Amino acid sequence: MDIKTILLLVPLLPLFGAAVSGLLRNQVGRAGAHWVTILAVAGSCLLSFWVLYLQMYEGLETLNYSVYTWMVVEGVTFEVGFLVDHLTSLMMCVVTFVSLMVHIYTIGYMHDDPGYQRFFSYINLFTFAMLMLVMANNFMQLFFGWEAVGLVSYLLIGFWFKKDTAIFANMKAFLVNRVGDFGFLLGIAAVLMTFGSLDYATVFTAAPDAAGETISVIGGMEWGLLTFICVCLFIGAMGKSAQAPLHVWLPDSMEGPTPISALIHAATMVTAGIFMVARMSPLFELSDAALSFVMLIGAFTAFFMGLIGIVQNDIKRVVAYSTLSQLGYMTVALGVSAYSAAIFHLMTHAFFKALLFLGAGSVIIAMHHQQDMRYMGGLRKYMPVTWITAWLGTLALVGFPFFAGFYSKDAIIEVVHLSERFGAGVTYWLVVAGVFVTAMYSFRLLYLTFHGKEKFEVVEGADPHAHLPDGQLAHKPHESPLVVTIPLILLAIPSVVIGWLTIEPVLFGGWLSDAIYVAEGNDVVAALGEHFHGATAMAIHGVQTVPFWLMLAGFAVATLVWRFRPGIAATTKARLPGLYSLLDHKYYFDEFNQKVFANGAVRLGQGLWKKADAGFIDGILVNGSAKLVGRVAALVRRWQTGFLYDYAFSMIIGLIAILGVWVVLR
Amino acid sequence: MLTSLSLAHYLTLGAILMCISMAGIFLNRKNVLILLMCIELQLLAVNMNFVAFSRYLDNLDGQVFVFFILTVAAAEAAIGLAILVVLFRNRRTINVAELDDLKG
Amino acid sequence: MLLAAPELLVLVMACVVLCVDMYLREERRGIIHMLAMLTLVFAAIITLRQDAGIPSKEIETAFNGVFVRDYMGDLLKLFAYGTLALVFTYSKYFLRNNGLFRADFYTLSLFSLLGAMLLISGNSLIMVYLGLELTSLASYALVAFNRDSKDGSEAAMKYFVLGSMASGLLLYGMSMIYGATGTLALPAVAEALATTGTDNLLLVFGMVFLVVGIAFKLGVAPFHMWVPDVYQGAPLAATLFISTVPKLAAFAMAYRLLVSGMAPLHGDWLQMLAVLAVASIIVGNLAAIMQTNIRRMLAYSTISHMGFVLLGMLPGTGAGYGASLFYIIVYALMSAAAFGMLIMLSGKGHSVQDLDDLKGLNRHNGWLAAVMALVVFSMAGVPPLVGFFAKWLVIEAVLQAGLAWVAIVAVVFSVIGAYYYLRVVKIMYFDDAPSEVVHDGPVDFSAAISFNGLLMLALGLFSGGLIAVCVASFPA
Amino acid sequence: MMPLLSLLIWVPILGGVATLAAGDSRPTMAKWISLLAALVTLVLCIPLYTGFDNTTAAMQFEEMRPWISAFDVNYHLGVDGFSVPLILLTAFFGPLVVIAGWEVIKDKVHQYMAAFLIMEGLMVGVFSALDGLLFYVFFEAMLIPMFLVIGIWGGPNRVYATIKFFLYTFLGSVFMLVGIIYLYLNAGSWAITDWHALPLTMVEQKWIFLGLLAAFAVKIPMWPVHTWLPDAHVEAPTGGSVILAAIMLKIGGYGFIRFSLPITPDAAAALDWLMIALSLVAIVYIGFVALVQQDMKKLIAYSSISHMGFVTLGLFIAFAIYRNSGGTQGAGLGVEGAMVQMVSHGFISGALFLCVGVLYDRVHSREISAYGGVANTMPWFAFFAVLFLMANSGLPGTSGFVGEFMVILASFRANFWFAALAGLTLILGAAYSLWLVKRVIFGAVANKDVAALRDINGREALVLTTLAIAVVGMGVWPFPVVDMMHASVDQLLAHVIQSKLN
Amino acid sequence: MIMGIDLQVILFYLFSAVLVGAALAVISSRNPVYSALFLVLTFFTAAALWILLQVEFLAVVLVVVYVGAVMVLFLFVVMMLDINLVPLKEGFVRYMWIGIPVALIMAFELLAVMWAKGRFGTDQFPVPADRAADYSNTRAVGEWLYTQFLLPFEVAGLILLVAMVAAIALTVRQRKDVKTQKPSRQVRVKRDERVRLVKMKSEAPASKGGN
Repeated sequence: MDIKTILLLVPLLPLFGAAVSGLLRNQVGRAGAHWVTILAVAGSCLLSFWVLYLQMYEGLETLNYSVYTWMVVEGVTFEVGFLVDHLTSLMMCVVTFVSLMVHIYTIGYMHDDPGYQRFFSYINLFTFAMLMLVMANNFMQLFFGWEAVGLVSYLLIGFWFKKDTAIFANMKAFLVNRVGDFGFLLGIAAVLMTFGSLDYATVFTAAPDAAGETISVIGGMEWGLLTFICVCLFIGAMGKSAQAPLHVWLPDSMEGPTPISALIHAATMVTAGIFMVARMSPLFELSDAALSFVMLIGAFTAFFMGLIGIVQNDIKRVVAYSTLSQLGYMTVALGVSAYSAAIFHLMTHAFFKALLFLGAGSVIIAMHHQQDMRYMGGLRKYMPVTWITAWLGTLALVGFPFFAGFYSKDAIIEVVHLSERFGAGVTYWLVVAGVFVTAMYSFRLLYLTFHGKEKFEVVEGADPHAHLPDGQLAHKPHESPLVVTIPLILLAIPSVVIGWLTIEPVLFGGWLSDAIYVAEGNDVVAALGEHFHGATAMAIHGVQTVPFWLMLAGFAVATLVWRFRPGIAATTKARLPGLYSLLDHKYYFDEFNQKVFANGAVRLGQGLWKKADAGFIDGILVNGSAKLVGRVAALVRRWQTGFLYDYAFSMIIGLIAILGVWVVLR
Repeated sequence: MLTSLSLAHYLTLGAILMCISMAGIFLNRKNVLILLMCIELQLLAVNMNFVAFSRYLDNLDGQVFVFFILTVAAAEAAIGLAILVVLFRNRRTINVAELDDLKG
Repeated sequence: MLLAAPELLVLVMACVVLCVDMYLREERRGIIHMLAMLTLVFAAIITLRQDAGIPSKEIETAFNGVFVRDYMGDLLKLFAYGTLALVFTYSKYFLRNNGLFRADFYTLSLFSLLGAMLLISGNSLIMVYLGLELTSLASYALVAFNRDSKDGSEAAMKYFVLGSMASGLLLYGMSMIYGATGTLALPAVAEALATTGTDNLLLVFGMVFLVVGIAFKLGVAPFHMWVPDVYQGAPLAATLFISTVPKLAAFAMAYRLLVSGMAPLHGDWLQMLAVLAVASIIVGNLAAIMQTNIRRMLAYSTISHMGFVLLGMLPGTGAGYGASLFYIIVYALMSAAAFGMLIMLSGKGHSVQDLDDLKGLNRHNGWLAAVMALVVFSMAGVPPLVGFFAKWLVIEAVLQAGLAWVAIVAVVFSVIGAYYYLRVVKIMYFDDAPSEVVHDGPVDFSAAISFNGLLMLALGLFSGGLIAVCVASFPA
Repeated sequence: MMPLLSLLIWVPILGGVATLAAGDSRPTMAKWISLLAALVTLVLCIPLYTGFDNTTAAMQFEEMRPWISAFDVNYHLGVDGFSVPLILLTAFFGPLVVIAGWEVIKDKVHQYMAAFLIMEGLMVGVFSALDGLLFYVFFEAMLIPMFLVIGIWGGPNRVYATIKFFLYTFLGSVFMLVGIIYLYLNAGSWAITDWHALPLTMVEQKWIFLGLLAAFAVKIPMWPVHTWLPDAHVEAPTGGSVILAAIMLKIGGYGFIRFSLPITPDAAAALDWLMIALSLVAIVYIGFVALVQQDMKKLIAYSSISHMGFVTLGLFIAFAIYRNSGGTQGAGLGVEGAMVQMVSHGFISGALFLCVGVLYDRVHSREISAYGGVANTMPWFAFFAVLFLMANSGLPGTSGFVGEFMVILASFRANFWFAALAGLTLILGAAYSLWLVKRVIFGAVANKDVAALRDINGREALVLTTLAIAVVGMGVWPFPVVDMMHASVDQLLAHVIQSKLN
Repeated sequence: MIMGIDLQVILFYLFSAVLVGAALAVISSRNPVYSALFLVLTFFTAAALWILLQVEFLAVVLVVVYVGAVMVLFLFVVMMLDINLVPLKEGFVRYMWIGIPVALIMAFELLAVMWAKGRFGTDQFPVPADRAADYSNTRAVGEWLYTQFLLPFEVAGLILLVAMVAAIALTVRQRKDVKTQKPSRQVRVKRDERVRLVKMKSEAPASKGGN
């Protein structure tokens, strides 16, 4: 097959699957739906790996071509096209592989759901959208994919559309993302204005020439044009990759089915922002200010969002905050120009976070959709596969040496350490502290879920479909079916080994150098590479570093508090009520947004509508003038008294007036 | 002014008659008949003008016009009185102030 | 002599109708109608024959110059016959229904038509006056024609008193013109004006009275007060008549007196007419809004229409007069259709008065509603109906005269005016009828009203011809 | 050669007359006649599209016959890149409206169908008239059928709404009449192209511009003369809303392109701040107003106003861009964006009103609060509704994105803040659209009305599918639409930056 | 000449005074009969003034037509209508405060034109010479009337005809409540209109009761 055909098939297969399972859902049935979609994604996945293989071993050059011309205006061509370099194919593989796992898992997870076909259709559609995003060779298509994944995310969070919380969460997610997209779109507009093209290649080539240009945004304040563009673009990334303060949608998005949380809100979509910044590295590299901004936002997110994870009780929310925190790490990496480190972490994170989510989902199935960890505990013996894979995922997440997460996270911490960018010092401490926090909430999750006493009771003979009070189950928990566990196992393998396997090529081998540009003085990864002596050596060296000990400390604290001395947690909570409620309320972001933005907008709308529109324009100007006309008309009408003498009088007055004006006054 | 009669004398007379007839029309609040008389007065005023002009211009057109006006005035009177009769038959009154069914 | 052949025919036939009636039994009155219609047909034929070379710009005079035949006159006469034919067709039904089917109506109408024709052809102050009186006297009688109607007699009285007063004022003005120029012939007046100069105060003084007389005849504010009362009080047939033929004649009168006679004073009467026109557009439209009586509403709308007619006279160009001529013709046709429709909707012994009498017309008789809607939209000046083209032309004339503010006022008030026209449509189409009412008139009536309504559309879509004729009636 | 444009105008009008002739007693026949007429019109568009040469800005398919020769008025038709897309849009909606009203309208079917057909013909006339007076005639004549449609088949408050609609529009357009008469008196010709070339002083231009603005601003509608639109939409029957939103509003935008910009370029340049400001107010202010609407149709109506803000913005930023950069690069994007936005908004708003109509036909309420959880009982409907609402909020891949995208990109060249304010629609548009989805489509079944809902039938599915294809098709490949107008846009911009003053 | 003043002038002022006084009396007297009589006086004095102007024919016509015909008609109608005269003038006084000033303003406007700049003084319009003794005003008018103004003359006749037709049409009416004999109908009467044969069913014997 022609390479172009292959590349075309990669996104189109899932699109086809989505169309079939969605539009013909009654015709294809449940089985038909999952077969067609899984085959589509599997095909797509295979082809992606084939492309990766071609690049690795057959020397396939970077492909950058147009599929079709979207439109041409004023000589500017807007195209739909593919840019397939190493970065792209890496992303393609990650996306399709995780997606495939999730597809398989879904068969089990959504087994009883009436919206089965719809669900498959959505996730297939998501895969398509995500592929369009990563394969884009221009900003327009990037934006298309960007919004399309947002749309599917919206649909999936609200998949259970009867649940009020779900449809609130999905709207919130979309709107918050739109805030980001707002910035993103302005960035694109600035790009078009500056470079006269939206094509990556053209823009990147021309970027250095635009380095000195400025733009005046607020009355005479001159910004570097590229800084402006980068910040705008990054605002988009903040929305999609859930960076503070636009992170608020991500925890809520856990209202969606767990496979979605795994696929979209952990592994793929949320990394779109990371991917985008990496893709834009030729631009970002030209603006130190923008990069500092990126880095600080990332650091803030990494640490503070992790903290929240410690106090959450919903198993998925803990993982979600963990995701936020990890995304923060990636962003930090971007901010210090370690794009490849970010991508590397993105990749490893995709696997282990998907694993964790799917594991959490497995637990949730076993607990009959109970998500509150306070009613779990001791599940280890009921579901060993889930337990083991969860441990593996957690170890990857906390960065235990040799596990995937270790390589990527440690690399990030190290490059931050090496970086001399403005704010790198603070960032370093935040990300290091983040390691401790990560370990705390991660092990807390494990302990509360799998270890300790069973905090639920099995009520024999209860209706399995009835909604039971918290802490009661109709059946004993049991291990999930194979369609669930197989993806867990398949994801666990890369979670463990992928870092060890790929750190060298991805980070130091220049695998991504065809996609990522790093300016001379900024190349911290290269600096790090000078100390790199192989993956194993790095892992061994890692044991001696601060992060490792902090991780262990976190583990120790978690073990103490949640495994052996549960009282400590309660005491701490009671001792520090302010801190607790701050964390419990997620720093009051939601309340603030609700009060100020949501209610404010509604109130403003009401005001404009009732007061300005209905009151002033309609009431006073429109109906008011109609009334005025009516009043005057009534007066005029009264002039017609019906009396002859008045009529004559009016004629005489008319005569006198005309005479007066045209004869006497002449 | 007192030594000879200028055209202005007659025209003034016509103007005064005109004003009186007009005033009669809108001051009279009671009797429609008076209105008809006022109209006759008005025509007389006009006639006065025409006659005077005719004489002072030495042009017979004016007198002929007056002749026609007199004719028409007679016809008008006939029709006016006929309408008046109809009005009276229908309403049993020729009071102008009660003639206000049609208004607004 | 031959130039006045149509007038002679009408005169003779009016007398014939008068006499024949004496020998007719009640049931055979239809013959009168036929005779009257034939009169109009033959008058039209004669008029057209005189006009063999359309458009003939030739102006011919007769009877020592007191009578003139020109193209505008012939056009107006032709439309006078046409609208009168419509009036007769509609009125027959009304008269029969109300027990008024007498020859007097036809005689008086024909005499009034004769007066209108003489007025149209009047080339001397004396002729203008006599023509005016002939039409008016017959009209007064027509208004009081229903002898048992309180409203009719009241309206007739008001009409008569005010009308006579207006003719008195007109005469006063004529006397001044006569005094200033020493002649009664309009061309001679114009000539004298040209030699004595235009700053002769006496002429302006006389002209004011002429303008007042014209304004009264047209029904222009503030000389409009008779219009609503007469339109409402008169029997529908008379209202129908008054809103057609005399209006055409009044336009001719305005043209003859102001343009043929006093063209050099254009600068003066232009301003007066502008003010009067604006006043009538304002007053007519505003007062019409408040009406619940449809005849009164149409009367006020007439007042505003007459304001628009005056607008066309402002620039003093052939195109402008053509616009006015076109407007007045269109008005006569619209008005005939509107009142014809009211007759159609009036049953035996009941005359439509209230707007609400039209309620739900669309439900009972969609076609009649459609015809009425065409008429009403045309009056509102919505394209593609002919009323729009009339408005367009006069506004163009106003702008040509450089009076942009007048144009703005005119169009704004035409929007306000559109409101009450829309109300008619609203009542016909959007309201539900109280009960089942059957409206249907005789075949000739239905045909005529349909024709009349469709004319609104047809003259709009193919307005080019009539507009060209109207414009060509005047020297550029 | 076939008088194609005349056919496009008169086939539907005569079809409408034929439908009327079918009478009240034969509704089925009336429906079939009207469908036939609408379809024939649609088919007639094929030669229009295929025969249209998009390499030239010259008028094509010209027809010229004297009409009112005494005043040089001609029956002069012709199309360029601005007209053709809109004519196609009009013809596209013809059959849809007929089908949409097929079973819903029970009362006076023949009049309903006839009104729409006549309207269709008149709208094509508006888009193809090259004679000022002819344009005005078509422009105004449209009001009559629309007035009747809203008034006869409308909701409870229809009389107020329709009279408001009529008078508002009428008031605006009479000023335009004064303006165009003035132009005629100066140019001695009614040909719009002659007016384009007519030199005018700044004062004249400003007055004429304002006169034209009065007409087009009301029609499009711009803030603050928009208040007729929500009322008219709420009360109009589904078909009326569809035509009103999909096509009639576009006439305002078209008017700016055909009249205001080329005839009074200097006034437009001098007053562009006003137009831009009003556009931005429309986008933002109206966005907030739309957010709080309780009535679905009102919400969509307000969203239409907001979207039309992009049209005016796209048209008038050209001057700001020219001032900023001395070139027109970017201005074309704005103008074409405005055009695309018009076409796209036609599809989307039409579809949305049809969706509301689908619900209204079942529940007889347009209140948002009367619904909830419609997706439970009407999954297919929910699919379409969400699709169109997403398109309404400018989702890429749908037509709603293209125009907004182009205009925002273009306006950035004029001023960052223009783009930023316009870009707010990304958030606001999504907010009101999605909140609507949340309250109506999603959620548990709210009441027994919703529980009793039946999903769309084949007829409704046909209509909505057609529109969905159009919306997505244009979103995925706007090339053909945009390509049609390049030459015309280039010419317009070249003309517009050329001052008429000297 | 009396006291250096031309007799004509004296007569003019005399008649004018009477004329104006009578005219005022016409509009202000309480009884319409008085008004009519004052109107007669007005016309008489006007005729006298016209004779001063040597317009004899019209002066005579005025008296003949008006005093002889029109005013008689007026008086006839006044008598016929039998109007209640009691509340007649109250409105007059009430509206004087506005009416009189308006009338005066109008008079001012008219007179301003009449008198300004000696426009109608003897300089502009010299007093015409007296007519020759054999000059017949009647003849002159008659000749003019039948030549130059033939058409208007005819039309004037027509107007009188219309007035007649109209007056008759408005006032003559057949009263419905008055029974009159119509011989033509009496002669043409048919039997059927007078006699009606009634067919009756023969009375059946008493019913047998309901079955």
